[in-house]
Amino acid sequence: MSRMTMSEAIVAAIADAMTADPSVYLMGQDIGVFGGPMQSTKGLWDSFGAQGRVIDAPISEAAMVGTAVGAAMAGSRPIVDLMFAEFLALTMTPLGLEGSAVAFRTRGEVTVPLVVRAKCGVGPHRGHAESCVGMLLAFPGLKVAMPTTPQDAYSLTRAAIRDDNPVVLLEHMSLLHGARAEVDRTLDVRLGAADIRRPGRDLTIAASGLMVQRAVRAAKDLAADGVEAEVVDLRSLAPLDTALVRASAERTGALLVAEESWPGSGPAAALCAALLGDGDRLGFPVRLLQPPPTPVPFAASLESAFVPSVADIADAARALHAPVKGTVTA
Amino acid sequence: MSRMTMSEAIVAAIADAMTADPSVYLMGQDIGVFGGPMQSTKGLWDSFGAQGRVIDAPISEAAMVGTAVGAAMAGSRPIVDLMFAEFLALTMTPLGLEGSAVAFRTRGEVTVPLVVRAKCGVGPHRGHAESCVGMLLAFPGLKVAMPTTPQDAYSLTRAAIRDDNPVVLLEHMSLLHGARAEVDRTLDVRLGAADIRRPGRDLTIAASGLMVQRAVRAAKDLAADGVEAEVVDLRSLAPLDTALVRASAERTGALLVAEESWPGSGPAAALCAALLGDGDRLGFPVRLLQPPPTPVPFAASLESAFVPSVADIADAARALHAPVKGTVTA
Amino acid sequence: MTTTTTTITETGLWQAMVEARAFDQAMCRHNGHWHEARGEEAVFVGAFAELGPDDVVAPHFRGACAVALQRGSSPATLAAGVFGTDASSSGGHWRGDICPAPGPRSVGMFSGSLGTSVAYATGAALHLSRTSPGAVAVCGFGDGTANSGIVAESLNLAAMLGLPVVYVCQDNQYATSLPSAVALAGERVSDRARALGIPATDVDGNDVLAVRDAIGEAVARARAGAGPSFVHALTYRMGGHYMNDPETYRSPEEVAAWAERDPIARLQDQLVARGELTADDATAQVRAADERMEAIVAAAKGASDAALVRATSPYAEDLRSAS
Amino acid sequence: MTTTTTTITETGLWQAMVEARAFDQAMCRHNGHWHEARGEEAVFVGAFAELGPDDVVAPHFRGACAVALQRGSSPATLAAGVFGTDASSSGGHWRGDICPAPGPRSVGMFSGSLGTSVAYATGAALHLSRTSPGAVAVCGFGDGTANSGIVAESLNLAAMLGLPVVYVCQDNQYATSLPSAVALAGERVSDRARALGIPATDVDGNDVLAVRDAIGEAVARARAGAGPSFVHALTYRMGGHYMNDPETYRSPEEVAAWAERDPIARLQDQLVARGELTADDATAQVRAADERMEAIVAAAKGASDAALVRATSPYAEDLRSAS
Ligand SMILES: Cc1ncc(C[n+]2csc(CCOP(=O)(O)OP(=O)(O)O)c2C)c(N)n1
Ligand SMILES: Cc1ncc(C[n+]2csc(CCOP(=O)(O)OP(=O)(O)O)c2C)c(N)n1
Ligand SMILES: [Mg+2]
Ligand SMILES: [Mg+2]
Repeated sequence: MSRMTMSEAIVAAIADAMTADPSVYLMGQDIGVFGGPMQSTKGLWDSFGAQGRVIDAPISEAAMVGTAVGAAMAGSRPIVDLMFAEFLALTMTPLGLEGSAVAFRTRGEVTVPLVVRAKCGVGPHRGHAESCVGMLLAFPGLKVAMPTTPQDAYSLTRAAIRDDNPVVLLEHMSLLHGARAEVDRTLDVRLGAADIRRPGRDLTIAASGLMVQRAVRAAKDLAADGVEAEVVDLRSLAPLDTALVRASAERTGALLVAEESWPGSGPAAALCAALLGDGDRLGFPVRLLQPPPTPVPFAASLESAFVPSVADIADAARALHAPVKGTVTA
Repeated sequence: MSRMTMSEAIVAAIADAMTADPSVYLMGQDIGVFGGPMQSTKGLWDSFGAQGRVIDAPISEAAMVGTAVGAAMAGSRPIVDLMFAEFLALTMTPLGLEGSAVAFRTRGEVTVPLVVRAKCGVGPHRGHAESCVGMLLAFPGLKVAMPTTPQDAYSLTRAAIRDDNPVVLLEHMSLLHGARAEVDRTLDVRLGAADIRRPGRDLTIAASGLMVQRAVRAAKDLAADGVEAEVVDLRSLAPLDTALVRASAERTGALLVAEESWPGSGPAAALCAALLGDGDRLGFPVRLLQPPPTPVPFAASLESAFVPSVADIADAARALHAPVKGTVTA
Repeated sequence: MTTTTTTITETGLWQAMVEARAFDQAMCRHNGHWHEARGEEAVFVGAFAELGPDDVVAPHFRGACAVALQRGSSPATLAAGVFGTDASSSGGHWRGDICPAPGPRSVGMFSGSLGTSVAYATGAALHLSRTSPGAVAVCGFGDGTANSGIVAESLNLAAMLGLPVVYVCQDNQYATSLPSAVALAGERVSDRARALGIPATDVDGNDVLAVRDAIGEAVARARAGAGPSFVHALTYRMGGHYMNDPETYRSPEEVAAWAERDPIARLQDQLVARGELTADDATAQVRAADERMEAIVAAAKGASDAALVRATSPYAEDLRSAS
Repeated sequence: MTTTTTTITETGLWQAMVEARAFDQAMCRHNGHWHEARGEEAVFVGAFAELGPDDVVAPHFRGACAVALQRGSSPATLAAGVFGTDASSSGGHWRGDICPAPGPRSVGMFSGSLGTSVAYATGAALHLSRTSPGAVAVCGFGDGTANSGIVAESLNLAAMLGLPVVYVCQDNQYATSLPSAVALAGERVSDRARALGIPATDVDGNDVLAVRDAIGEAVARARAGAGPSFVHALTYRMGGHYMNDPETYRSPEEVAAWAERDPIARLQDQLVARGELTADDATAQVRAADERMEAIVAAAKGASDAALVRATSPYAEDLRSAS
């Protein structure tokens, strides 16, 4: 056990995987002697650079991911550090349309074990906030994970590297260099499993990334009012753990989804579709709290108004909790 | 008035726009003397080729769309014939991330009036079925229209060309060369407005593209059993006309969404999010009928099992209609 | 350095071209969605003939089935893949025409979108360079495909990393209707590789021996660790882009002129002149190949797809546990 | 042919560089997110100096504010755009550092993703060729950006269509930490343009007069309808990639050697030698520019963003009706 930030935990998981498995290599821009954008590969150059396993790439994201798909088919387990998630938009043909389809097309005989790392989210790095997660969810076969704790950062990174499918690891810039916490390197986390970050009985708040942290804070505020919110960290945005969210909301009686991604597409919409689409009526009301359907504005004040705040989450939770439980309001 | 197929109606709308407005030009692969893939630009080369307004492009989709974004900012109203929707995945940075954000970033002072045509859908052309519509819905500012009748094909194409925002026109390959119908060249259709294709009182079936045609056929089958289904043609997938769908479903008491696109992202999920997300309980049950979350399989038998059939729609409608109206089943 | 290279005789090259054309022409008769490769055999047969099982191939889609044949795939399985029927190796999940035998040593198109396979081959070469020194990846792509951005990116990356990959531009002078003389700006597409410091050759793509020699040099360079090479092979698409192509964009005279330069007839004439083949034997072999492929493709066309099972998850683990 | 070209004196070029650096250095002092352009002024000042209002500019992000200054934007508005405060022209919606003055004649980056602006400039040139014969688009991009696929695609398209566009590679020898000598495979990046039949020149990017002349020729060619050109300007990024760049990837000696070749000092020495400027006057002008920009940028930094209004629709019609 040792204490790490999320960023350190991701690097540790990569280092451990590279030590254990020579088929793992890393490609990205400025990941060599520079140590990775925002220190995303700190120390890896010293350990693995001489082996040619930490490859500095030129600005050519489609080829970075495309070569990784080819290398993965041939037998490697590449990790591409794509720097920012908005660059994923340059890679959707090799990553989404094709790489994610190979296992299906070959009925599992040929696989593309590939991890793509991408930083996203509002926060310290002005700009590059877009996660483009809705775009990722549009391609079947692609897994998308988004850790919010150092432990999950370690365990999900390891699970992603071991997975035989392409996995995008979304790394939230407001969380990466947050508080250190103990990381147990033996702990497994399955891709596709959400987690209850805080138990509660009065309503469920489902969230991912930074919104989990804000939901937990909001839950503390709510607790002061006697409202006990259960916070579900989605962790895996594809596949989504609808079962856990549904079970929680059925128990608490209400579901608030707090998301930093755009409405209309992304985990919130996918969750609604999964909850609603079987023709049964939901036993609980659902409220989505998301930014407006616009690009992320630049100004600090606009950016912070754009993304749900702790207060926004707490207010929405109160409003959702207020009606007598079980009443149909429509 | 004259009788046209959908494909002819789209070409007519483009020809009319090019005649009326010299800032409109067309770029695409094989759109010159070849007449366009699947005759998508039939006759335009003869009328406008000599003016340099029908430009045969090399295989470079990102630059086709990228140059169109630049030309549009500078004052043109370009139309890009991208051939197949799966190639949209090559263009998401200039089209989705950037072109669609310019109006927002400049608060409407600079716009990108750009139309991207893309064929999609299961059907005669084996392969190239993917619409990638979920990916399109992930980018705020991008409009997406999908006509299902020659009249809408004409009117929506015209509206798309006149619109100051980037618009993707999804052209379903199973409908493009279908039956001819009268087209009134003076009729306006607003982007963003769904349409009731068939009125009914017992349940609502919302659909787009080929699924509209199948829903209408299913509605005829249902009528034989005394069930009157209302069929809503979404027509505009972004923005979605949630208000019309909601009003229809509130009136009929149930909503079946039949879609050819993948679950988890796309118009069905967006609709669920819009219907569900305000914290009120829905007054009607919702059932989604969609392909499984996989790529489109190749074999004819697998492909037809993949996409909802007329019988699938009718069966789902019957099951949804069966419970006593208004009962909460969960 | 691996020694997986097999040596194929000139008669063997001729036979491979004959077999390729027999399969191709049978498909033209039976499959309305086929992309005819007649006339281009010297490029893809010459380019992939000398590779071993450890080498990675990523052929251009036009001719991809011929490359699979050359590497030992059964024509019946390939044909089933093209039609998407029971006997197909993908269980009907994939278009067997454009990437007929996907595997760790055969990477290709996985949608209908051109260009990416050049990156896949480059990535496979990166894998080979790390794990199997001496092995090489050979990648074919059309003149039209050469313009897509990912090709430029991949070539730069390969040059920068010194990867063991050979790029073969199968220039049949058209991308559907657009002539490569128009679409490929500049004098020679091979200059794009030269600009990146990649050794490049321009060969007569209707001369299988010239293609084989050019590729051989390039492959040897790659095997020796001297990085990527580029071969531009000028050929001609004797048929339409697809079946029923109206071909309004070129003249019958042009087509006729290139028919005179048929790569199979050309090598056959040389072999006959040198006494390595008799005209009668050649005719008999061609007929035998045609009859064999006709029977195989016709049977494949009539085969059932009733027993195909539809996968409902795209994930590797689900697909494995289901099978 | 339009005659919008203005002629700027050599002293004017020097002043433009001084002004550019003054703004840049003030930003370095006040904005932790700034990308310093010190040392590269000769490229972007020289490349965009002679253009008229009908011409389209698409500068590289590093130096983009200087180009906007040159074209008449107010430094106070630009600074507000960089900080995203009330006085910004985008109302805080956009990062004013990388595309400071978007408009029909200034197209640039609209996310943080490099490469696309080369396509936008090419498309603007297509528009100009159809509507304003004689007008030209000039496009700057870094050595790192030159490797992205959309750049290759755009150059090919421009060459094929003979568009009036000038591509300027602002080669400051690094893409963040990756040296262009490593990342740009091949001898000279300009050979990539030559391979496409695009006339190309390599110039000393620390010599503003050489840059201006090379661009001038290229622009004249474009105005005359003779198609695109490419100018490779070799320069050096004297500062870090961004503020607080540890610069572990290069040596202080290298940085010091290039500091000797400062483009402003270089032209200043020439002007002083020729008697067109006195050393005292130069010092005074530099100080005045520095003081002016320091005041403007410091004021902008302290300005409020309280009155910004958040747009909640991305659609042009909604944004118009809202304003
Ligand atoms: C990215 C992409 N753009 C366009 C197409 C449509 N398309 C299919 S084949 C073809 C022509 C390809 O030309 P080339 O690469 O020269 O190969 P050839 O058909 O001549 O063998 C085109 C444009 C495609 N499949 N993929
Ligand atoms: C498509 C893309 N990939 C990566 C980045 C991250 N990035 C920002 S600046 C930069 C270096 C760019 O190098 P160059 O084009 O030479 O410009 P310079 O910074 O040297 O001025 C990189 C890699 C980006 N913004 N866009
Ligand atoms: Mg070709
Ligand atoms: Mg640089």
